[in-house]
Amino acid sequence: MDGTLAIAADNLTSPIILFFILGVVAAFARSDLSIPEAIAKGLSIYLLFAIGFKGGVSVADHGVDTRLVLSLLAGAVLSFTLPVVAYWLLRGMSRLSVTDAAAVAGHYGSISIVTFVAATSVATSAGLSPEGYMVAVAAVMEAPAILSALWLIARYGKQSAGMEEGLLREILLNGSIVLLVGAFIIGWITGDEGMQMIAPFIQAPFQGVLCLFLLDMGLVAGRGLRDARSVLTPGLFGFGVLMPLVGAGTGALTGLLLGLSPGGVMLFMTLAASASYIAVPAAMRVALPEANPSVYLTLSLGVTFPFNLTLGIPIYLAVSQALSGG
Amino acid sequence: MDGTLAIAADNLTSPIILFFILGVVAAFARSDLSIPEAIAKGLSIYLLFAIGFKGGVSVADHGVDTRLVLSLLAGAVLSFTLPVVAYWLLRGMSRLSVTDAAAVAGHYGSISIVTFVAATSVATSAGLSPEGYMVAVAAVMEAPAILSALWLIARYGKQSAGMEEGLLREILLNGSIVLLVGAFIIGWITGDEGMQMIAPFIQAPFQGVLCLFLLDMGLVAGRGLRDARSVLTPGLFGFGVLMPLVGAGTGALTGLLLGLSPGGVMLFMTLAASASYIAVPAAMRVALPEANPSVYLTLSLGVTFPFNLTLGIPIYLAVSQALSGG
Amino acid sequence: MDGTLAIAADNLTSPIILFFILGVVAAFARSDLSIPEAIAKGLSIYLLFAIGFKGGVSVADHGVDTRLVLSLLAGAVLSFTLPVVAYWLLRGMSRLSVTDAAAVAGHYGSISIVTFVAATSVATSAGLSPEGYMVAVAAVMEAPAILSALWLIARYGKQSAGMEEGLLREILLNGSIVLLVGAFIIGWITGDEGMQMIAPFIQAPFQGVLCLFLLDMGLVAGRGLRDARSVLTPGLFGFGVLMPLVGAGTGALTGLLLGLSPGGVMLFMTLAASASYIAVPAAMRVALPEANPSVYLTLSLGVTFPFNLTLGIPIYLAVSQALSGG
Amino acid sequence: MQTHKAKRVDIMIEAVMENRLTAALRKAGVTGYTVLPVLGGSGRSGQWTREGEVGRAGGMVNVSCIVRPERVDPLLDAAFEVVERHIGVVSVVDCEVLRAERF
Amino acid sequence: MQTHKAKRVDIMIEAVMENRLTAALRKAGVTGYTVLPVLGGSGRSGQWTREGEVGRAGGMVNVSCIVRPERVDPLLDAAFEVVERHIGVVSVVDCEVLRAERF
Amino acid sequence: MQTHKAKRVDIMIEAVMENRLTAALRKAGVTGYTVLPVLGGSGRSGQWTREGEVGRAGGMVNVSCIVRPERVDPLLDAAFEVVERHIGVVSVVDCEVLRAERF
Ligand SMILES: Nc1ncnc2c1ncn2[C@@H]1O[C@H](COP(=O)(O)O)[C@@H](O)[C@H]1O
Ligand SMILES: Nc1ncnc2c1ncn2[C@@H]1O[C@H](COP(=O)(O)O)[C@@H](O)[C@H]1O
Ligand SMILES: Nc1ncnc2c1ncn2[C@@H]1O[C@H](COP(=O)(O)O)[C@@H](O)[C@H]1O
Ligand code: NA
Ligand code: NA
Ligand code: NA
Repeated sequence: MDGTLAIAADNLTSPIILFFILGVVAAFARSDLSIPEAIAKGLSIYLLFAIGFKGGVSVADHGVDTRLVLSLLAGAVLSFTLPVVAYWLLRGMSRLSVTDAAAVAGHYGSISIVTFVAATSVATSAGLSPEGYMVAVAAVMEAPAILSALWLIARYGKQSAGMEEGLLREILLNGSIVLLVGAFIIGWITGDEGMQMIAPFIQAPFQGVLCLFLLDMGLVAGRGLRDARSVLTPGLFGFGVLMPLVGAGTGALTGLLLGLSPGGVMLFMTLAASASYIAVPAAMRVALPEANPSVYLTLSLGVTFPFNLTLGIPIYLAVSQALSGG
Repeated sequence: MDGTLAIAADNLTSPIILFFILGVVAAFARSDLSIPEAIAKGLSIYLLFAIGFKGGVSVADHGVDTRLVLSLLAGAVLSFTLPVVAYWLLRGMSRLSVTDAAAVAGHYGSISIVTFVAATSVATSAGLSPEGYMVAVAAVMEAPAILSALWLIARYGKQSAGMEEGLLREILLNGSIVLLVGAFIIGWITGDEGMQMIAPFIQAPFQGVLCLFLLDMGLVAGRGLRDARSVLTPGLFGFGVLMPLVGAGTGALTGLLLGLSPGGVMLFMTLAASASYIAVPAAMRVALPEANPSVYLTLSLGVTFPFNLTLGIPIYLAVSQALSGG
Repeated sequence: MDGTLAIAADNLTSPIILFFILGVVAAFARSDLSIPEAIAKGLSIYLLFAIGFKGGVSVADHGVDTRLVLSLLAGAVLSFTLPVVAYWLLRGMSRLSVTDAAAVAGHYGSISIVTFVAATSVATSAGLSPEGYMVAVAAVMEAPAILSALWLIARYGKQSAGMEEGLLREILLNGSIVLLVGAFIIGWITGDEGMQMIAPFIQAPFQGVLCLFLLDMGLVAGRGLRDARSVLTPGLFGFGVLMPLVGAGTGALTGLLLGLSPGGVMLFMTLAASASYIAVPAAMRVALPEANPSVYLTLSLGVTFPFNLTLGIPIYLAVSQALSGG
Repeated sequence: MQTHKAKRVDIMIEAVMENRLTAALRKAGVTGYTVLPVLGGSGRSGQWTREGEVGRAGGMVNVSCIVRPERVDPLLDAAFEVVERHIGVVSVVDCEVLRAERF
Repeated sequence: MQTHKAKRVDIMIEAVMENRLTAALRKAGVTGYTVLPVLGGSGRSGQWTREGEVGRAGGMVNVSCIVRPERVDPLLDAAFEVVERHIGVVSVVDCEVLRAERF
Repeated sequence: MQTHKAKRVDIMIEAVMENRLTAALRKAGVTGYTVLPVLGGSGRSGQWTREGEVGRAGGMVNVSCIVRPERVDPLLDAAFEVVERHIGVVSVVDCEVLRAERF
């Protein structure tokens, strides 16, 4: 437990977290500091490009096994089922309408790729070497949760949230999924040779770019929290902290059952614990326009994301190490 | 020939090509993956900055000789004359109007700087060391082809495509030419000392940036092909593949006559084989608004660029090595 | 003196200066070369991020002392008082109205962070190691000059330039100050450990990014000079060259009194000599809309910035070395 | 200079709905439209800005169509069907155009 | 399709004044507005463009508000107070809107 | 608040022609205009978007001029000469402006 505290303290004073906090503080202080939209998108493209490629190269190095395939399957199943858990928790802990609860629930089945990146970085610093294909698991977990949210509405809601023609394709061919999976496959095909070519671009500057990106996320999350504080009832706030722990628990079980390495278990926990703030919100605006975006964006980006970044990840590290007798 | 095939296969599985293909596939699948315009322009500025500077430093290292001057002259002559060849080929192979044929022809006298960069990278991997001033040849070849296209119209067309006041200056002081030539001159002046200062910026990350840029080009080319497939008659498609070979042949002869190294010959072939998709289209919109842009953009970016990238460059490498008894 | 000339010559042929000149030339030639706004802002964010962080790490390494605190104080005092000097010089040397003179004066109390970066780079090349906290001094000097300009108006002008509610917060929480100070503090907290994480991002590529940024500044400054040449009377031009020398003199005295190292003295001179072109113009548009922006932008960005970059910095280096018996 | 009566319809709509709207417009026989970027705004659902945003969920675009007066009604019907459940502001202005054959 | 009379007010103003303008609009009871980016322009104070600019001093934005006709006057008063000493162009156009309950 | 009758002319034109258009406008005595960015659109020559584009050939911009009613005709003549052979949409709207002395 002391170790966890030390890691948590270490994590809290890493430049990555501090730049996120700088962003939040600047937003609350109403500074006009901002990252242009095109640059923010450029940073995000860089991160997806880099982690997809690295994941693919690592699979090229270690080969494919049934565990990879099972992990992908398990990821999809988790992404489908976690929203149902989230939905019932929300209905118990808050007064959200069916529509809002389903929309929020969808976010928690899906994932946050930056949380995943931050966890990978902590795992590596702690000497773990997670399976490279966890990137592919992340990609697989992005979309199913959206279908799950729509199913929740169809089941419990009054209005129909019909799977509008075109939406499914839009979700599956979403830019971040395509880039992440595409870079993964290219990394896989080109392996170490490819890596040698582009390593100076995707490895050395990676942590610095991540700092800048987290500054931007802090600015956006801070702005959201500042403007939408009122939607954050204690019940909702509680959900935003409890649900990642529930997700992480499920993720830990799944990782152990799959026989993943401690690093892999930790990343599975992180994926299950994290909530989407890019793919799912966009899909919800299309399919569930009646759901209030400030509720789901504030919870996902304003509560769960910072929670995972600061406290969640050290906990998931400690638990995964304890579970594997580390 | 086996060597060529091996190089072609190697080339086809380089990350650079694979990211281009990813872009094309994403565009055809109507994914919403896209690179913001500002980022795409930023990547292009980086590439021009880096290759211009490197070329200049290499000239500082190896000194100036008459061959440099003759190469520049030869480049200008090729850029002037290739459009005439292209024009007659087009009139024979397709039913394009005089205007459209002249506009397309102009693109093939000019050059594609990314094709040049990709070829340089393949040449270097193959152990060749092309003359650094080939970058300056590339810059010289950008513009004359435009005048050639206007001359073709004046000669064979009905309407007048008068050299509107201001157009010539606009063409010659086009942003990419100015940046490429400016960085070249600065590289030349500052030499190795300058290079040491900025090498970590322009060398190590170069291939990675190129991958991202080619992803973008794949997205744009794929979008163009998707929307303008109908203009691509078999005759036009044939031209888009034949013309680069004709250009490369002329380039090979020129390079040999100039006494360039095998790497230099290969790059001369590539320049002659490649078609413009930035400077010339913009000039054509101003001077020949009646010409159909989907014809020239689809041919240049959708057919000739991918052809050169995938098959052309390995061929030019093999031929240049064979010609110099390599 | 020979040494200074050599340094000046060296400085004039550094890639940084040459890219600035390229930008100016391209703008005067009316080339369409341009850096997208988002990219220019991105480059500026990178530079602030990097120098703030490096400064903080250096303070973490060398510790805090009373000299740091006194330097910050001295910086604030200079920023408050230099505009008064500038105002009287301007009233003597030009026919600017009270409003225009006060607005221009405000710019010269504040600082140009890129001039500071360029000077740091020259100082380091010359073997000096300036105090890391000079970055914090730079941040402290950004804003007070604005208050000073408003005070000048209140004292000598007819119209009231009341300190409109909200303006003070806007000035102090200006994006560049927040990023610079934030990165400084984070660098301070995380120290060498943090630096190791992000050094490949903020150190190796730094000079290259600076070249690109100066290309952009050259383009913007050239455009401004081209369009607003007419406002530049000989008196104003003289002020734009004399005022930095006056500032530098005051800075040298201050630096010596504070007991700074030669590098620190040189940077203090540079800060005092440089004029703002981001924070102060924005504040002046809000608080003194009657002042003519082409006057202050042309002077600051078109005269003083290039003067400092080319001749000023070598002079400040020579003087600071001479003063410390170097 | 000879001008012709026309209508300019501006449809401000969430960026995620842009493709659906333009598809509906094309289906309704609208032959031309232009998409303008939007930086931010404020309405009943609060304030927003695109600064620093990575996702598409939070932004809007402005789709402008210039049409002959008799084509406004089918256009509005088509637009309304897409905008109905969504955030969106539709406005119509009388205008004059050159080169009427283009509309 | 049923439409309702309204006014569209466009206020072109320096980017540094945007927040002051929108605050004044909200204070004047304007419930909705949209901010459009501006690339450049020309006027009595010369030509400008945003290309390559790092600072905010040189740019403008366009704030568009659609309001019921009876709300135009308070809006213009509020806008004028902010624009008065500053660079800015204010124009008003008659328009028709769908979903009048939104304005 | 006192307003004055004016006309707002919007000229959508290819980005490569922007400088030629604004030069022609200045020559025709137009003292002010504003350039708005355009993201994409669709017309007889197909659909386009600026996303990922490096060159300038494919994009458009919107040049807006507010002028006194009597100045519309010379403006349209000047604009037409530039737009004639090119892609471009010109529309004119009646508007009211504050501060008429500016136009
Ligand atoms: N009256 C209005 N005038 C101009 N734009 C508006 C107006 N009302 C809403 N908008 C725009 O539409 C967006 C959504 O509006 P709302 O649905 O009311 O939140 C706002 O953020 C504005 O960008
Ligand atoms: N008549 C006009 N029509 C459209 N925009 C204008 C007009 N006059 C001024 N502007 C815009 O307002 C800015 C400032 O105008 P000015 O105060 O006249 O320099 C210009 O740069 C244009 O962007
Ligand atoms: N009726 C229209 N309304 C609005 N914009 C249009 C219209 N027609 C054309 N445009 C714009 O002008 C561009 C060129 O039109 P076109 O020459 O018809 O291909 C289109 O891509 C649109 O951006
Ligand atoms: Na999750
Ligand atoms: Na060619
Ligand atoms: Na100063």
